[in-house]
Amino acid sequence: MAIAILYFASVREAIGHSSETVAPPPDVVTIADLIGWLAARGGGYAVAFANPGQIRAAIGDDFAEPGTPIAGAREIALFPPVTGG
Amino acid sequence: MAIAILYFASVREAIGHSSETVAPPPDVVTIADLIGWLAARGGGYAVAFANPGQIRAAIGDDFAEPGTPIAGAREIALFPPVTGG
Amino acid sequence: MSATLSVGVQAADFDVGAELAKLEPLGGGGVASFTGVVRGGNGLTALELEHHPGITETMIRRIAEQAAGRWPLLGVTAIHRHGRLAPGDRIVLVAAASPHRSAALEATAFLIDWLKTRAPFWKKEYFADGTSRWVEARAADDEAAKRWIEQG
Amino acid sequence: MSATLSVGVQAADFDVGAELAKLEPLGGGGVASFTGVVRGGNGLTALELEHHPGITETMIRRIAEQAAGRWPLLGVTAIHRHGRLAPGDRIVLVAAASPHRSAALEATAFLIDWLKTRAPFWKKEYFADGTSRWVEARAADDEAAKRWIEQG
Repeated sequence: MAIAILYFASVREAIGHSSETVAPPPDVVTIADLIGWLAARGGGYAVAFANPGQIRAAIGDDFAEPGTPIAGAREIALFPPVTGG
Repeated sequence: MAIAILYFASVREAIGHSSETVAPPPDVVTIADLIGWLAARGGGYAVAFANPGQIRAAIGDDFAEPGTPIAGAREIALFPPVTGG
Repeated sequence: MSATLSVGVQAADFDVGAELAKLEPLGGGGVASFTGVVRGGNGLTALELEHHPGITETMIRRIAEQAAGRWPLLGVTAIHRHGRLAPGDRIVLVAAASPHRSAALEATAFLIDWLKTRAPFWKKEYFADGTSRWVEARAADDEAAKRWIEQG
Repeated sequence: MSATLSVGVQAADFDVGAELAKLEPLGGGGVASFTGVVRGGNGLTALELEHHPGITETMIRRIAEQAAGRWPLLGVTAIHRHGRLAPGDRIVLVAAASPHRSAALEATAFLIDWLKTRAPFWKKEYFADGTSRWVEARAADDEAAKRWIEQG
Protein backbone atom coordinates (compact mmCIF):
# COMPACT_ATOMS: atom_id res chain seq x y z
CA MET A 1 0.00 0.00 0.00
CA ALA A 2 1.73 3.20 -1.20
CA ILE A 3 0.65 6.37 0.54
CA ALA A 4 1.78 9.93 -0.21
CA ILE A 5 2.67 11.66 3.04
CA LEU A 6 2.77 15.48 3.26
CA TYR A 7 4.63 17.23 6.08
CA PHE A 8 3.99 20.83 7.10
CA ALA A 9 5.65 23.56 9.17
CA SER A 10 7.92 22.36 12.03
CA VAL A 11 7.27 18.71 11.13
CA ARG A 12 8.44 19.35 7.58
CA GLU A 13 11.50 21.24 8.82
CA ALA A 14 12.52 18.47 11.27
CA ILE A 15 12.13 15.74 8.64
CA GLY A 16 13.83 17.76 5.93
CA HIS A 17 11.38 17.29 3.08
CA SER A 18 7.76 18.15 2.41
CA SER A 19 6.49 14.89 0.96
CA GLU A 20 7.37 11.29 0.28
CA THR A 21 5.71 8.03 -0.65
CA VAL A 22 5.73 5.28 1.98
CA ALA A 23 4.51 1.68 2.14
CA PRO A 24 3.80 0.89 5.81
CA PRO A 25 3.46 -2.77 6.91
CA PRO A 26 -0.04 -4.24 7.57
CA ASP A 27 0.16 -3.70 11.33
CA VAL A 28 0.12 0.09 10.74
CA VAL A 29 -3.66 0.51 10.94
CA THR A 30 -4.36 4.02 12.31
CA ILE A 31 -2.94 7.54 12.06
CA ALA A 32 -1.34 7.00 15.49
CA ASP A 33 0.26 3.76 14.21
CA LEU A 34 1.61 5.62 11.18
CA ILE A 35 3.14 8.36 13.33
CA GLY A 36 4.76 5.73 15.60
CA TRP A 37 6.08 3.82 12.60
CA LEU A 38 7.58 6.99 11.07
CA ALA A 39 9.05 8.11 14.44
CA ALA A 40 10.83 4.75 14.72
CA ARG A 41 12.93 5.72 11.69
CA GLY A 42 14.87 7.96 14.10
CA GLY A 43 16.76 11.12 13.10
CA GLY A 44 14.51 13.98 11.96
CA TYR A 45 11.48 11.70 12.16
CA ALA A 46 12.09 11.03 15.86
CA VAL A 47 12.42 14.80 16.42
CA ALA A 48 9.31 15.64 14.40
CA PHE A 49 7.15 13.07 16.19
CA ALA A 50 8.73 13.29 19.69
CA ASN A 51 5.39 14.49 21.03
CA PRO A 52 2.70 12.59 19.09
CA GLY A 53 -0.09 14.31 21.06
CA GLN A 54 0.92 17.55 19.31
CA ILE A 55 0.63 16.08 15.82
CA ARG A 56 -2.50 16.66 13.77
CA ALA A 57 -3.42 14.75 10.62
CA ALA A 58 -5.59 14.89 7.55
CA ILE A 59 -6.54 12.16 5.12
CA GLY A 60 -7.11 13.78 1.76
CA ASP A 61 -8.88 17.07 2.51
CA ASP A 62 -10.42 15.97 5.82
CA PHE A 63 -8.98 16.20 9.30
CA ALA A 64 -8.41 12.82 10.96
CA GLU A 65 -8.12 11.64 14.57
CA PRO A 66 -5.24 9.48 15.92
CA GLY A 67 -7.59 6.47 15.85
CA THR A 68 -8.75 7.01 12.27
CA PRO A 69 -7.87 3.98 10.07
CA ILE A 70 -5.59 4.78 7.15
CA ALA A 71 -6.80 1.91 4.97
CA GLY A 72 -7.45 3.15 1.44
CA ALA A 73 -5.86 6.55 2.05
CA ARG A 74 -3.88 7.89 -0.90
CA GLU A 75 -2.64 11.08 0.75
CA ILE A 76 -2.06 11.76 4.44
CA ALA A 77 -0.84 15.08 5.87
CA LEU A 78 0.95 15.32 9.23
CA PHE A 79 1.47 18.69 10.91
CA PRO A 80 1.55 20.64 14.19
CA PRO A 81 -1.66 22.37 15.41
CA VAL A 82 -2.70 25.15 13.04
CA THR A 83 -2.17 28.69 14.26
CA GLY A 84 -4.63 30.68 12.18
CA GLY A 85 -3.78 33.22 9.54
CA MET B 1 -30.77 93.08 13.88
CA ALA B 2 -30.21 91.33 10.51
CA ILE B 3 -30.08 87.54 10.64
CA ALA B 4 -29.41 85.13 7.78
CA ILE B 5 -31.96 82.33 7.86
CA LEU B 6 -31.32 79.00 6.12
CA TYR B 7 -34.16 76.62 5.27
CA PHE B 8 -33.68 72.93 4.55
CA ALA B 9 -35.62 70.03 3.05
CA SER B 10 -39.45 70.24 3.32
CA VAL B 11 -39.21 73.63 5.08
CA ARG B 12 -37.17 75.01 2.18
CA GLU B 13 -39.60 73.53 -0.35
CA ALA B 14 -42.68 74.99 1.37
CA ILE B 15 -41.13 78.45 1.66
CA GLY B 16 -39.72 78.37 -1.85
CA HIS B 17 -36.18 79.54 -1.20
CA SER B 18 -33.20 78.26 0.76
CA SER B 19 -32.09 81.44 2.52
CA GLU B 20 -32.98 85.05 3.23
CA THR B 21 -32.01 87.86 5.54
CA VAL B 22 -34.60 88.99 8.08
CA ALA B 23 -34.79 91.69 10.76
CA PRO B 24 -37.24 90.48 13.43
CA PRO B 25 -38.70 93.00 15.92
CA PRO B 26 -37.31 93.14 19.51
CA ASP B 27 -40.10 90.94 20.95
CA VAL B 28 -38.76 87.99 18.91
CA VAL B 29 -36.40 86.67 21.60
CA THR B 30 -36.16 82.88 21.12
CA ILE B 31 -36.05 80.33 18.32
CA ALA B 32 -39.72 79.57 19.04
CA ASP B 33 -40.56 83.29 18.74
CA LEU B 34 -38.73 83.44 15.42
CA ILE B 35 -40.65 80.45 14.05
CA GLY B 36 -43.94 82.00 15.17
CA TRP B 37 -43.03 85.35 13.63
CA LEU B 38 -42.11 83.71 10.30
CA ALA B 39 -45.27 81.53 10.32
CA ALA B 40 -47.38 84.69 10.71
CA ARG B 41 -46.25 85.76 7.23
CA GLY B 42 -48.71 83.17 5.94
CA GLY B 43 -48.45 81.40 2.57
CA GLY B 44 -45.51 78.98 2.33
CA TYR B 45 -44.29 80.10 5.76
CA ALA B 46 -47.56 79.08 7.41
CA VAL B 47 -47.31 75.68 5.66
CA ALA B 48 -43.64 75.18 6.58
CA PHE B 49 -44.22 76.02 10.23
CA ALA B 50 -47.75 74.59 10.66
CA ASN B 51 -46.35 72.14 13.24
CA PRO B 52 -43.65 74.07 15.17
CA GLY B 53 -42.95 71.02 17.38
CA GLN B 54 -41.56 69.31 14.27
CA ILE B 55 -39.12 72.11 13.48
CA ARG B 56 -35.47 71.84 14.53
CA ALA B 57 -33.03 74.74 14.58
CA ALA B 58 -29.34 75.54 14.64
CA ILE B 59 -27.57 78.79 15.45
CA GLY B 60 -24.36 78.85 13.47
CA ASP B 61 -23.03 75.27 13.61
CA ASP B 62 -24.77 74.29 16.86
CA PHE B 63 -28.20 72.82 17.35
CA ALA B 64 -30.56 75.06 19.34
CA GLU B 65 -33.69 74.44 21.43
CA PRO B 66 -37.01 76.31 20.98
CA GLY B 67 -36.16 78.36 24.08
CA THR B 68 -32.65 79.30 22.96
CA PRO B 69 -32.29 83.13 22.67
CA ILE B 70 -31.40 84.35 19.20
CA ALA B 71 -29.65 87.54 20.40
CA GLY B 72 -26.33 87.96 18.60
CA ALA B 73 -27.03 85.15 16.10
CA ARG B 74 -25.79 85.86 12.59
CA GLU B 75 -27.06 82.66 10.95
CA ILE B 76 -30.00 80.50 11.99
CA ALA B 77 -31.05 77.28 10.24
CA LEU B 78 -34.62 75.91 10.42
CA PHE B 79 -35.41 72.39 9.26
CA PRO B 80 -37.44 69.21 9.89
CA PRO B 81 -35.92 66.43 12.04
CA VAL B 82 -32.86 64.93 10.36
CA THR B 83 -33.28 61.45 8.92
CA GLY B 84 -29.73 60.15 8.82
CA GLY B 85 -27.70 59.38 5.74
CA MET C 1 -3.55 56.27 21.09
CA SER C 2 -3.81 59.21 18.66
CA ALA C 3 -6.05 58.66 15.65
CA THR C 4 -5.76 60.23 12.22
CA LEU C 5 -9.24 61.50 11.31
CA SER C 6 -10.46 61.92 7.74
CA VAL C 7 -13.98 63.27 7.39
CA GLY C 8 -15.77 64.47 4.27
CA VAL C 9 -19.21 65.44 2.99
CA GLN C 10 -19.03 65.61 -0.78
CA ALA C 11 -21.08 65.29 -3.95
CA ALA C 12 -18.40 63.24 -5.72
CA ASP C 13 -17.99 59.48 -5.44
CA PHE C 14 -15.09 58.16 -3.36
CA ASP C 15 -12.47 55.47 -4.10
CA VAL C 16 -12.93 52.79 -1.44
CA GLY C 17 -9.61 51.06 -2.18
CA ALA C 18 -7.68 54.33 -2.04
CA GLU C 19 -9.35 55.39 1.21
CA LEU C 20 -8.66 52.05 2.91
CA ALA C 21 -5.08 52.07 1.61
CA LYS C 22 -4.50 55.27 3.62
CA LEU C 23 -5.48 53.46 6.82
CA GLU C 24 -3.51 50.26 6.18
CA PRO C 25 0.00 51.68 6.83
CA LEU C 26 -0.89 53.18 10.23
CA GLY C 27 0.57 50.12 11.93
CA GLY C 28 -2.66 48.79 13.36
CA GLY C 29 -2.71 45.44 11.64
CA GLY C 30 -6.38 45.73 10.76
CA VAL C 31 -8.78 47.99 8.91
CA ALA C 32 -12.55 47.51 9.13
CA SER C 33 -14.94 49.25 6.77
CA PHE C 34 -18.55 49.64 5.82
CA THR C 35 -19.64 50.92 2.42
CA GLY C 36 -23.27 51.92 1.97
CA VAL C 37 -24.89 51.67 -1.46
CA VAL C 38 -28.23 53.23 -2.45
CA ARG C 39 -30.76 50.44 -2.48
CA GLY C 40 -33.37 50.22 -5.22
CA GLY C 41 -36.78 48.60 -5.04
CA ASN C 42 -40.34 50.00 -4.78
CA GLY C 43 -39.71 51.88 -8.02
CA LEU C 44 -37.07 54.14 -6.51
CA THR C 45 -35.23 56.01 -9.25
CA ALA C 46 -33.20 58.50 -7.21
CA LEU C 47 -32.34 59.62 -3.71
CA GLU C 48 -31.53 63.22 -2.98
CA LEU C 49 -29.54 64.09 0.12
CA GLU C 50 -29.55 67.58 1.52
CA HIS C 51 -27.08 68.65 4.20
CA HIS C 52 -26.16 71.72 6.22
CA PRO C 53 -22.68 72.71 5.02
CA GLY C 54 -21.54 73.87 8.44
CA ILE C 55 -23.25 71.42 10.75
CA THR C 56 -23.13 68.11 8.90
CA GLU C 57 -19.36 67.83 8.55
CA THR C 58 -18.77 69.26 12.04
CA MET C 59 -21.09 66.68 13.59
CA ILE C 60 -19.54 63.78 11.67
CA ARG C 61 -16.09 64.92 12.78
CA ARG C 62 -17.29 65.10 16.39
CA ILE C 63 -18.64 61.51 16.26
CA ALA C 64 -15.43 60.28 14.63
CA GLU C 65 -13.49 61.88 17.52
CA GLN C 66 -15.86 60.19 19.96
CA ALA C 67 -15.16 56.81 18.35
CA ALA C 68 -11.42 57.47 18.53
CA GLY C 69 -11.82 58.21 22.25
CA ARG C 70 -13.87 55.10 22.95
CA TRP C 71 -11.81 52.53 21.01
CA PRO C 72 -8.03 52.25 20.55
CA LEU C 73 -8.02 53.48 16.95
CA LEU C 74 -5.12 54.66 14.81
CA GLY C 75 -7.29 56.12 12.08
CA VAL C 76 -10.93 56.84 11.28
CA THR C 77 -12.42 57.70 7.89
CA ALA C 78 -16.01 58.85 7.36
CA ILE C 79 -17.14 60.08 3.96
CA HIS C 80 -20.76 60.81 3.13
CA ARG C 81 -22.10 61.94 -0.20
CA HIS C 82 -24.84 64.53 -0.72
CA GLY C 83 -26.88 65.49 -3.78
CA ARG C 84 -28.74 63.25 -6.17
CA LEU C 85 -27.81 59.55 -6.19
CA ALA C 86 -29.17 56.58 -8.12
CA PRO C 87 -29.71 53.02 -6.86
CA GLY C 88 -26.35 51.25 -6.88
CA ASP C 89 -24.38 54.43 -6.18
CA ARG C 90 -22.05 54.42 -3.17
CA ILE C 91 -23.41 56.81 -0.54
CA VAL C 92 -21.25 56.40 2.58
CA LEU C 93 -17.92 54.94 3.67
CA VAL C 94 -16.82 54.38 7.25
CA ALA C 95 -13.50 52.78 8.14
CA ALA C 96 -11.35 52.34 11.23
CA ALA C 97 -7.79 51.09 11.76
CA SER C 98 -6.79 49.49 15.05
CA PRO C 99 -4.36 46.95 16.51
CA HIS C 100 -7.49 45.10 17.75
CA ARG C 101 -9.82 43.72 15.13
CA SER C 102 -12.83 43.88 17.45
CA ALA C 103 -12.14 47.59 18.14
CA ALA C 104 -11.95 48.35 14.41
CA LEU C 105 -15.19 46.46 13.72
CA GLU C 106 -17.09 47.89 16.70
CA ALA C 107 -16.03 51.46 15.92
CA THR C 108 -17.17 50.93 12.31
CA ALA C 109 -20.55 49.61 13.53
CA PHE C 110 -20.92 52.57 15.91
CA LEU C 111 -20.13 55.11 13.20
CA ILE C 112 -22.36 53.62 10.53
CA ASP C 113 -25.26 53.28 13.00
CA TRP C 114 -24.91 56.96 13.87
CA LEU C 115 -24.48 58.07 10.26
CA LYS C 116 -27.51 56.12 9.06
CA THR C 117 -29.80 57.33 11.85
CA ARG C 118 -28.55 60.57 13.42
CA ALA C 119 -26.35 62.34 10.89
CA PRO C 120 -27.79 65.70 9.83
CA PHE C 121 -29.09 64.77 6.38
CA TRP C 122 -32.51 65.06 4.83
CA LYS C 123 -33.42 62.49 2.19
CA LYS C 124 -35.94 62.73 -0.60
CA GLU C 125 -36.97 59.67 -2.59
CA TYR C 126 -37.98 59.88 -6.24
CA PHE C 127 -40.06 57.12 -7.80
CA ALA C 128 -40.67 55.84 -11.32
CA ASP C 129 -44.33 56.97 -11.20
CA GLY C 130 -43.17 60.60 -10.88
CA THR C 131 -43.94 60.92 -7.16
CA SER C 132 -41.42 61.90 -4.52
CA ARG C 133 -41.40 62.10 -0.73
CA TRP C 134 -39.20 63.24 2.11
CA VAL C 135 -38.03 60.32 4.24
CA GLU C 136 -39.07 60.50 7.90
CA ALA C 137 -36.84 59.60 10.86
CA ARG C 138 -37.10 55.89 11.63
CA ALA C 139 -37.62 54.71 15.21
CA ALA C 140 -35.92 51.31 14.66
CA ASP C 141 -32.75 52.99 13.44
CA ASP C 142 -32.88 55.36 16.39
CA GLU C 143 -32.76 52.32 18.65
CA ALA C 144 -29.62 50.98 16.95
CA ALA C 145 -27.84 54.29 17.50
CA LYS C 146 -29.10 54.53 21.08
CA ARG C 147 -27.50 51.19 22.01
CA TRP C 148 -24.11 52.83 21.68
CA ILE C 149 -25.03 55.81 23.80
CA GLU C 150 -26.35 53.59 26.59
CA GLN C 151 -23.14 51.55 26.51
CA GLY C 152 -21.04 54.74 26.70
CA MET D 1 -31.10 34.38 0.53
CA SER D 2 -28.48 32.94 -1.81
CA ALA D 3 -24.97 34.30 -1.37
CA THR D 4 -22.23 34.61 -3.97
CA LEU D 5 -19.07 33.14 -2.43
CA SER D 6 -15.57 34.14 -3.46
CA VAL D 7 -12.75 32.33 -1.65
CA GLY D 8 -9.05 32.33 -2.38
CA VAL D 9 -5.71 31.30 -0.89
CA GLN D 10 -3.00 32.94 -2.94
CA ALA D 11 0.58 34.20 -2.83
CA ALA D 12 -0.27 37.40 -4.71
CA ASP D 13 -1.60 40.58 -3.15
CA PHE D 14 -5.27 41.43 -3.68
CA ASP D 15 -6.99 44.66 -4.72
CA VAL D 16 -9.30 45.62 -1.86
CA GLY D 17 -11.25 48.22 -3.87
CA ALA D 18 -11.80 45.80 -6.76
CA GLU D 19 -12.92 43.00 -4.42
CA LEU D 20 -15.39 45.23 -2.56
CA ALA D 21 -16.66 46.65 -5.86
CA LYS D 22 -17.78 43.11 -6.80
CA LEU D 23 -19.96 42.96 -3.67
CA GLU D 24 -21.48 46.44 -3.97
CA PRO D 25 -23.82 45.73 -6.92
CA LEU D 26 -25.44 42.67 -5.30
CA GLY D 27 -28.33 44.85 -4.15
CA GLY D 28 -27.66 44.59 -0.44
CA GLY D 29 -27.14 48.23 0.32
CA GLY D 30 -24.10 47.57 2.47
CA VAL D 31 -20.69 45.91 2.32
CA ALA D 32 -18.61 45.37 5.44
CA SER D 33 -14.95 44.40 5.26
CA PHE D 34 -11.88 43.68 7.30
CA THR D 35 -8.38 43.89 5.86
CA GLY D 36 -5.51 42.40 7.88
CA VAL D 37 -2.01 43.84 7.52
CA VAL D 38 1.18 42.17 8.79
CA ARG D 39 2.16 44.00 11.96
CA GLY D 40 5.79 44.87 12.67
CA GLY D 41 7.41 45.34 16.06
CA ASN D 42 9.79 43.20 18.16
CA GLY D 43 12.24 43.24 15.26
CA LEU D 44 9.97 41.22 12.97
CA THR D 45 11.29 41.32 9.41
CA ALA D 46 9.07 38.72 7.74
CA LEU D 47 6.18 36.36 8.27
CA GLU D 48 5.96 33.10 6.36
CA LEU D 49 2.62 31.38 5.98
CA GLU D 50 2.38 27.74 5.05
CA HIS D 51 -0.90 26.16 4.03
CA HIS D 52 -2.28 22.81 2.88
CA PRO D 53 -3.34 23.34 -0.72
CA GLY D 54 -6.34 21.03 -0.45
CA ILE D 55 -7.54 21.66 3.08
CA THR D 56 -7.01 25.37 3.62
CA GLU D 57 -9.20 26.64 0.80
CA THR D 58 -11.82 23.94 1.40
CA MET D 59 -12.10 24.90 5.07
CA ILE D 60 -12.33 28.62 4.32
CA ARG D 61 -15.08 27.94 1.79
CA ARG D 62 -16.93 25.83 4.35
CA ILE D 63 -16.81 28.65 6.94
CA ALA D 64 -17.92 31.20 4.35
CA GLU D 65 -20.90 28.94 3.57
CA GLN D 66 -21.61 28.71 7.30
CA ALA D 67 -21.65 32.52 7.55
CA ALA D 68 -23.99 32.72 4.55
CA GLY D 69 -26.32 30.29 6.32
CA ARG D 70 -26.27 32.15 9.62
CA TRP D 71 -26.73 35.72 8.35
CA PRO D 72 -28.83 37.06 5.45
CA LEU D 73 -25.88 37.67 3.12
CA LEU D 74 -25.85 38.31 -0.62
CA GLY D 75 -22.11 37.85 -1.00
CA VAL D 76 -19.06 36.75 0.96
CA THR D 77 -15.42 37.24 0.03
CA ALA D 78 -12.50 35.67 1.90
CA ILE D 79 -8.98 35.91 0.51
CA HIS D 80 -5.91 34.84 2.47
CA ARG D 81 -2.32 35.09 1.31
CA HIS D 82 0.38 32.49 1.87
CA GLY D 83 4.14 32.63 1.45
CA ARG D 84 6.59 35.20 2.73
CA LEU D 85 5.15 38.58 3.75
CA ALA D 86 6.75 41.71 5.20
CA PRO D 87 5.33 44.05 7.86
CA GLY D 88 2.84 46.35 6.16
CA ASP D 89 1.80 43.76 3.57
CA ARG D 90 -1.88 42.91 3.31
CA ILE D 91 -2.45 39.34 4.49
CA VAL D 92 -6.21 38.77 4.61
CA LEU D 93 -9.46 40.27 3.33
CA VAL D 94 -12.92 39.37 4.52
CA ALA D 95 -16.05 41.08 3.22
CA ALA D 96 -19.79 40.54 3.34
CA ALA D 97 -22.72 42.17 1.54
CA SER D 98 -26.15 42.26 3.14
CA PRO D 99 -29.36 44.30 3.21
CA HIS D 100 -28.74 44.59 6.98
CA ARG D 101 -25.63 46.45 8.09
CA SER D 102 -25.43 44.54 11.38
CA ALA D 103 -25.52 41.22 9.48
CA ALA D 104 -22.71 42.33 7.17
CA LEU D 105 -20.58 43.51 10.11
CA GLU D 106 -21.27 40.48 12.31
CA ALA D 107 -20.52 38.02 9.49
CA THR D 108 -17.27 39.88 8.83
CA ALA D 109 -16.34 39.68 12.54
CA PHE D 110 -17.19 35.96 12.59
CA LEU D 111 -15.10 35.20 9.52
CA ILE D 112 -12.05 37.20 10.57
CA ASP D 113 -12.12 35.67 14.08
CA TRP D 114 -12.16 32.21 12.54
CA LEU D 115 -9.49 33.00 9.94
CA LYS D 116 -7.12 34.54 12.52
CA THR D 117 -7.47 31.67 15.00
CA ARG D 118 -8.69 28.49 13.33
CA ALA D 119 -7.79 28.65 9.67
CA PRO D 120 -5.32 25.91 8.65
CA PHE D 121 -2.16 28.00 8.38
CA TRP D 122 1.21 27.69 10.03
CA LYS D 123 3.15 30.89 10.63
CA LYS D 124 6.87 31.40 11.03
CA GLU D 125 8.26 34.70 12.25
CA TYR D 126 11.66 35.98 11.11
CA PHE D 127 13.49 38.59 13.20
CA ALA D 128 16.19 41.18 12.53
CA ASP D 129 18.68 39.29 14.78
CA GLY D 130 18.54 36.31 12.40
CA THR D 131 16.34 34.14 14.60
CA SER D 132 13.03 32.66 13.58
CA ARG D 133 10.25 30.74 15.29
CA TRP D 134 7.04 28.94 14.52
CA VAL D 135 4.04 30.73 16.03
CA GLU D 136 2.02 28.63 18.48
CA ALA D 137 -1.79 28.56 18.67
CA ARG D 138 -3.06 31.29 20.99
CA ALA D 139 -5.65 30.53 23.66
CA ALA D 140 -7.09 34.09 23.69
CA ASP D 141 -7.79 33.97 19.97
CA ASP D 142 -9.36 30.56 20.40
CA GLU D 143 -11.80 32.15 22.82
CA ALA D 144 -12.81 34.82 20.29
CA ALA D 145 -13.60 32.15 17.70
CA LYS D 146 -15.40 30.01 20.27
CA ARG D 147 -17.86 32.81 21.09
CA TRP D 148 -19.38 32.34 17.64
CA ILE D 149 -19.67 28.60 17.98
CA GLU D 150 -21.43 28.90 21.34
CA GLN D 151 -23.86 31.41 19.83
CA GLY D 152 -24.54 29.06 16.92
